[in-house]
Amino acid sequence: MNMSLELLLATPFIGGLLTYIGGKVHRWVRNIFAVLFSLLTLGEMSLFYNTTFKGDVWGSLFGSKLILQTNPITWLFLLIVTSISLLVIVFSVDDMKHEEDHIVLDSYYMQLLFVEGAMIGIVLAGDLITFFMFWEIMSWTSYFLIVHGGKKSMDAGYKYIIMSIIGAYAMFVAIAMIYSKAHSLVYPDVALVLSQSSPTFTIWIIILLGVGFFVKAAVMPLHTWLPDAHSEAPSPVSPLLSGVLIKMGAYGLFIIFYGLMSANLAKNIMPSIFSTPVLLYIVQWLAALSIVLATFLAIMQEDAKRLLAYSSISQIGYVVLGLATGTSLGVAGGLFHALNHAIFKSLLFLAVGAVIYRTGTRNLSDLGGLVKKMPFTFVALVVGIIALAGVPPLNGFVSKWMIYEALLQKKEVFLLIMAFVGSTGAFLYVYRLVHSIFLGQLSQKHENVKDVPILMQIPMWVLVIATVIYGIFPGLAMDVIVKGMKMFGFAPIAYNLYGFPQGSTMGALKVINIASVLMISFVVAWIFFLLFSKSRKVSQYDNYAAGQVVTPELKYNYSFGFYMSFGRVIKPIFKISIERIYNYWVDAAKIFGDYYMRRVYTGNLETYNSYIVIVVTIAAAAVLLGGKIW
Amino acid sequence: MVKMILIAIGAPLVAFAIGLSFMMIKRKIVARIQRRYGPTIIQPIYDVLKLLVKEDNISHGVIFSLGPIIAIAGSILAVFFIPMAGFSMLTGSGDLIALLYIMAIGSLGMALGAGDSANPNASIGISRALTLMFGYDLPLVIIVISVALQYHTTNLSDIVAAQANGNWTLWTLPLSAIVGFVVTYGALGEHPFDIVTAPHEVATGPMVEYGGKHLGFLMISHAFHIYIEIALFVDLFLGGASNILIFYLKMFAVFFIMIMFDEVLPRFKIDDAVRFYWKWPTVVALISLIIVLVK
Amino acid sequence: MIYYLGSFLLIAIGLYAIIIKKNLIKILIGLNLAASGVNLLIVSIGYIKNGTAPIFSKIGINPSAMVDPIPQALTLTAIVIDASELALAVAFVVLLYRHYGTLDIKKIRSLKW
Amino acid sequence: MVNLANPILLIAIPLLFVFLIAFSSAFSKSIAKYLPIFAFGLNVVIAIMIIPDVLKNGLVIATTAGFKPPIAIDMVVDRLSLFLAIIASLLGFVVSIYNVFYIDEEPEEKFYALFTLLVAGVIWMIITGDLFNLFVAFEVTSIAAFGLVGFHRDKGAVEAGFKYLVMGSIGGSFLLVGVIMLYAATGTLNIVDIAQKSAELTFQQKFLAYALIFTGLGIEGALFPLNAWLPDAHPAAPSSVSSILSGIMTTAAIYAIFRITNTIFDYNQIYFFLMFFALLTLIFGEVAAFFQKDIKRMLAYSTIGQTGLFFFAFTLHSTNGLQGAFMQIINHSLSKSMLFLIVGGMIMQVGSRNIDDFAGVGRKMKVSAFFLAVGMFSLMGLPPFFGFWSKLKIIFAALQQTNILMVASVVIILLMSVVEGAYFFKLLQAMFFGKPKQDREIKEASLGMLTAVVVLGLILLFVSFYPTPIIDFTHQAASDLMNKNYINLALKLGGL
Repeated sequence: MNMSLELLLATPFIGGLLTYIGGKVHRWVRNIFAVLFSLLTLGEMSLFYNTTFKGDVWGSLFGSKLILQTNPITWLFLLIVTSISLLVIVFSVDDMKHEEDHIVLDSYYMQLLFVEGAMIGIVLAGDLITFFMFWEIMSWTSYFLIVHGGKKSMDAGYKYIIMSIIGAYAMFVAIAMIYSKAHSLVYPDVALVLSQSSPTFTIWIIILLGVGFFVKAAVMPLHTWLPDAHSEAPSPVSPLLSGVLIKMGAYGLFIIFYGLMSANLAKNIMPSIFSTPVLLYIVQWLAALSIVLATFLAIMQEDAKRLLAYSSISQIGYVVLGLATGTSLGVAGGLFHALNHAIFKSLLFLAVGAVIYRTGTRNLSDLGGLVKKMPFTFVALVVGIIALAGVPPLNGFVSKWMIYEALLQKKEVFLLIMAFVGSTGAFLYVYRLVHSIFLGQLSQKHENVKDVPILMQIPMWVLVIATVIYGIFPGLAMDVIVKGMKMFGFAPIAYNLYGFPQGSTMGALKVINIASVLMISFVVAWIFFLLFSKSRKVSQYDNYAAGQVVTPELKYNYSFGFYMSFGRVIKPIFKISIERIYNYWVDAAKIFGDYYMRRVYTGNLETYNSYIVIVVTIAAAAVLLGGKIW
Repeated sequence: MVKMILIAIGAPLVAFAIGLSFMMIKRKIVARIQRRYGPTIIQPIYDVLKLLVKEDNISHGVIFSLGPIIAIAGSILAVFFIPMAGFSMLTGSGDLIALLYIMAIGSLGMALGAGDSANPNASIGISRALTLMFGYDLPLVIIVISVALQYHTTNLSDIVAAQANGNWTLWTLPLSAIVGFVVTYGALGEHPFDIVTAPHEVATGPMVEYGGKHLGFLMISHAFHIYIEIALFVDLFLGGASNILIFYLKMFAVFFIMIMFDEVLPRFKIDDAVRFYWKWPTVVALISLIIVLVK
Repeated sequence: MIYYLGSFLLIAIGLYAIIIKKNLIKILIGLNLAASGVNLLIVSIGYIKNGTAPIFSKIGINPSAMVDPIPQALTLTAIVIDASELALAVAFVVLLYRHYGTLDIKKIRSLKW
Repeated sequence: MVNLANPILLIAIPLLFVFLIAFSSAFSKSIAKYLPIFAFGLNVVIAIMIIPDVLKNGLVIATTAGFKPPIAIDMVVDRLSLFLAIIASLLGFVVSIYNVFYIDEEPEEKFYALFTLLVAGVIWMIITGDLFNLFVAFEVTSIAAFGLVGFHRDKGAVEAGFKYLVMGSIGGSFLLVGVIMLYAATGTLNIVDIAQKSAELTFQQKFLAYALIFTGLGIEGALFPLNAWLPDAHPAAPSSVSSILSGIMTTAAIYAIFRITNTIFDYNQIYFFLMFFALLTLIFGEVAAFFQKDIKRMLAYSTIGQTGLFFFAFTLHSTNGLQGAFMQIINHSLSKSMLFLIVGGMIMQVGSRNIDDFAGVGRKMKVSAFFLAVGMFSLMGLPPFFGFWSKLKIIFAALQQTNILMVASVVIILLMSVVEGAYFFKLLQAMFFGKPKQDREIKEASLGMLTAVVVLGLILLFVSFYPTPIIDFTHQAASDLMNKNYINLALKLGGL
């Protein structure tokens, strides 16, 4: 197996260019190229499945080697990146058909592949320059994807790119600080330097790098770009953003916490709370706050994609929470949840995208009753929400369970409570999603809606199957994760294909039993149900309405402000808006800048001339005073 | 093997029987509290049977019909995870944390079915049910964590075993037990938390469109539900039981006290219910949790 | 010494005119005054009292008594530059007057900020 | 056999062509259009021919009129100045092509003469080894620039031209006084010679002159607060001229400050003082650019910001810092000139300089817009474009000592980069995804103009994806400068 990592990295970029050129020939050439190259990338990636470690030097810059490397953890993220990208591209073929301007569409596919390539680059990076370079490439290419979504997406994209740049530059400072000490940015060298430098330095590095990753991972309070960007982006892009892109932040956190700075080091340089280094403990709290607050916000949304976007903030909170525990189980849970979230959140966004494709709206209160018209999409969405809510036996449950157990082992009970609350809150918003779109009254204008074309269904099928498989056989993912974590010095976790055996401090989990018993009881109940007389199917207007007759014109459905009464309970929380605080400061800075600029460049020649004279005078005076001024 | 199969078939039946018996007793007791004679004690059985064999029943679609089925399937699944008088079939396949989620399967299935009925009353009812669930979940989680920490395990069988010899959690963690008791009200939708199905407001809420065998199934599912919630309470706080009779008696004691309070309380508005749960039970549960932590 | 003083005075007056005066023409005069001051300064640097021109026009001139030739060359160049600059400036003033109808620099502020 | 690889030819040829252009109108109207292309084409060839010599010896000195330095005026080409000269010639060449299709206003031959003079002056400023010569080059450049800024002769152009003229003249006077003071103190005008002889001067003697020279060059080099002319002049000038002004002229002035400071006034404290200016320039440039409504004015302010950035890198006074500065200069020269050229083409189509009117232009002028995006990304320092490498280098160099001052500077730089990103992305966004406002038919710029843009763009892309030679070259140039190789070699080769 002599696949080179450079080739893997180059494939999507070359593919992107070829796709763009192919678009000049015919749109099908373009579509086939796009699918083919993402498939090729996936294939190349899969060759590294058994690779425990592989590193290639692909260049050098300023005396630091540029390295590409892979190990099982990167493989896990590569899997997320390449597979979701492929599915998104397949989904795009039909979903983006409405765009007439085919240049825009050509560049759209090119950017999709570029984003994929950039993310592969981030994951494969074996040094911080490579990492940072692809990080930035990812930021701007994904920006272009976001703004494909129309008028409102421009503001969202703008906010996204500005916050990304800020985050990236925070990382930049940290990287430069490391470079000044190490003169090399290869991970092992960096780790060595961090282990030898002063605690203050190390903590600063972690904070600065962390800010960059937090922005991308949308951990509160740096999340404000996400709800807009993810909801305004075109439907096929949202899964890529929500499922994959924010995982890069999680991957970055994993790298700094456990790649660049081993857990021991963290413990040595700072006090610990609940046997967690204080910095990680703060990270955990931020993640937990993200979980709870984003859940509350998601419950109150009226827009399907916005709801999912907030849910992403909340779910990424679990990932970060798990990663920051520092125990084998917690980190494994976090990594596994990253994979699971990628799967089910992509599934949900694709399902909602399918609904938007057919109905043209994503406003929850405009939809309803589509289960009869789009049964397949309904199944996909239901599987997605079950996984998201963390209900067994689907995949979201297993990873959340691992995180809970890890927190319980460490006795971090308050975090555990918050994580739980977020999860229960998820029941509320996922039910809202499925109820408002698929259940309830079918409105007249959606009478002729059909299920989506086959090309859009295939990605959803794949994800549905993946959701079930990873749910019932968590061992499949744990193989990779545990193997990878061993390289980062974690104790192995006892696991088997179906779950986790009983440990000394943790409970057991065997998802296959849960699943099979559930299936059996379901079948039994169903047979029992069929024993009795057959039901008579009635129209949706044959309904109890306190004696009134329900007619098609009447909107006889409760879907707006679904959780209004709950909204009253959590109203005090919404009085504080982080975004408003940011906007306030940005506005203040703008006014300040404007005010002073106007006073400098007055347009008056005399003023300008006097500047010159003043500078000369000051400089001359400084010299005549013997340079004492400085 | 044969024993396993027997338990597998028997456990749900026993659970159903216990739940149904409570439903029967409840009506009688309530009637007596209200100085009524009340229906005959086997009235609920009549009700269920009548509904099940009813020839004319309507359906709003597949999902509508699936709702009650999933509700029962989920309930049966949960029954296997709760140690019942020494039998615990699946506690090795999922612990307390998993159980909390497993218990939700039935309710969510039911919610799906009810939502398909396109009746606003049903939707409002579900909205309230989920909100209420969110409300009582917070204190519930806290007390579950307290208990798990107390016994250093999340395995329910181990928790029961640790309470052998009368060393009940009720005595060691009285505050948690009280909160658990209050939470059980919400979980069962009893007074004062019955706004979900309030007949005069939302015409029995999620059940509004259900009739015939569907409604019969829902009543069966409710019987399971009563069993699950109270059995969980008994296992967590009253040390479970080694034989089915003692188990039943403990459950009955809990249920009887519940009904006693039940009928004298007014009904909470839904947001008040959530506020209530997030206020006192949560605070008390937290105090209890901190006690465990410090200990 | 007096030359230095004089040249610096000229430069100062020029700068004063440039900064304080509102009239375009006066500003140009100020510019030119300053330029003249600079030229004077250059020449005075190379000046030697009772020196001769740096040309071997007849035999017997003491090279050390010659004034430094380089500053003079520089001055010539500088004067040429000043002249061309002034010409351009005057052209601009004419155009400005056409566009704005005024020579007051305070009023010529369409470009600012 | 005349050795064509002579630095003097770099100036002589364009100056010759200036006269040719001025006289050409007597024969044919249109010939003037094409002469600058030949001039700078030849220049590029000659500059490239000098490369081997410079690489071999590190320095090439050419003297005039058969005298030997320090008496004679000499042209000194080392790695740094050669590479700036190449950029200047190249830009001159490319922009000349652009001009042919861009300038349609009379008097054309005067425009071409002035344009050629401008670029010649810039090259002169870069390769001269003599302070007074520097002043002359400075004035030649300035006068050409004054004329070109006012070329349109409309209200704004005249005003901008006049203001620029007044400020430039003051700057010239200060520069001259400074030069003369040095001459008075040392009796020589050759930079290297001054560096030798000024060792025994007192601090005041030396640095009073420096203060004046710095102010004079700082006006041209757009250092805050001496740069008030720039945001007026760049938008008012024809875009091709803005491209030269922005791309290489300010850079040349900054280069002169580099050279003089590094050769003659190489004191640590002075760099600290300069850093202050650099950061102020950066802040004011970028912040002001953010508020602009006029696209060219925005780019002009952005030039100020970029100048601040590479001037900052220069004041770091380390090999890495200098290397970063040089890389940033390449980046800025190529990108910013390209941007001005593209914007010039777009303004022709849109008929306005207001940013709001540019909405949706990117969809009509695809090639232009693509290279516009490339240029902007490079300026912002987004990978994989060249600006990323240079910004990386600058920040790495700045944080070589992690003291609080440096960290604060870096924070300022990066914050300003965010501001830069903010306005560039605002423009790009409107351009690519905005809804076009007017019904005006917008076509792609003419092929000739595009050629110029594409040439620059491809060069930029090439160095972006294959930066190694540039990195090596600039590293060598930077270490030459730091090791005082300039002085040593000039002494050895020039026979001083």
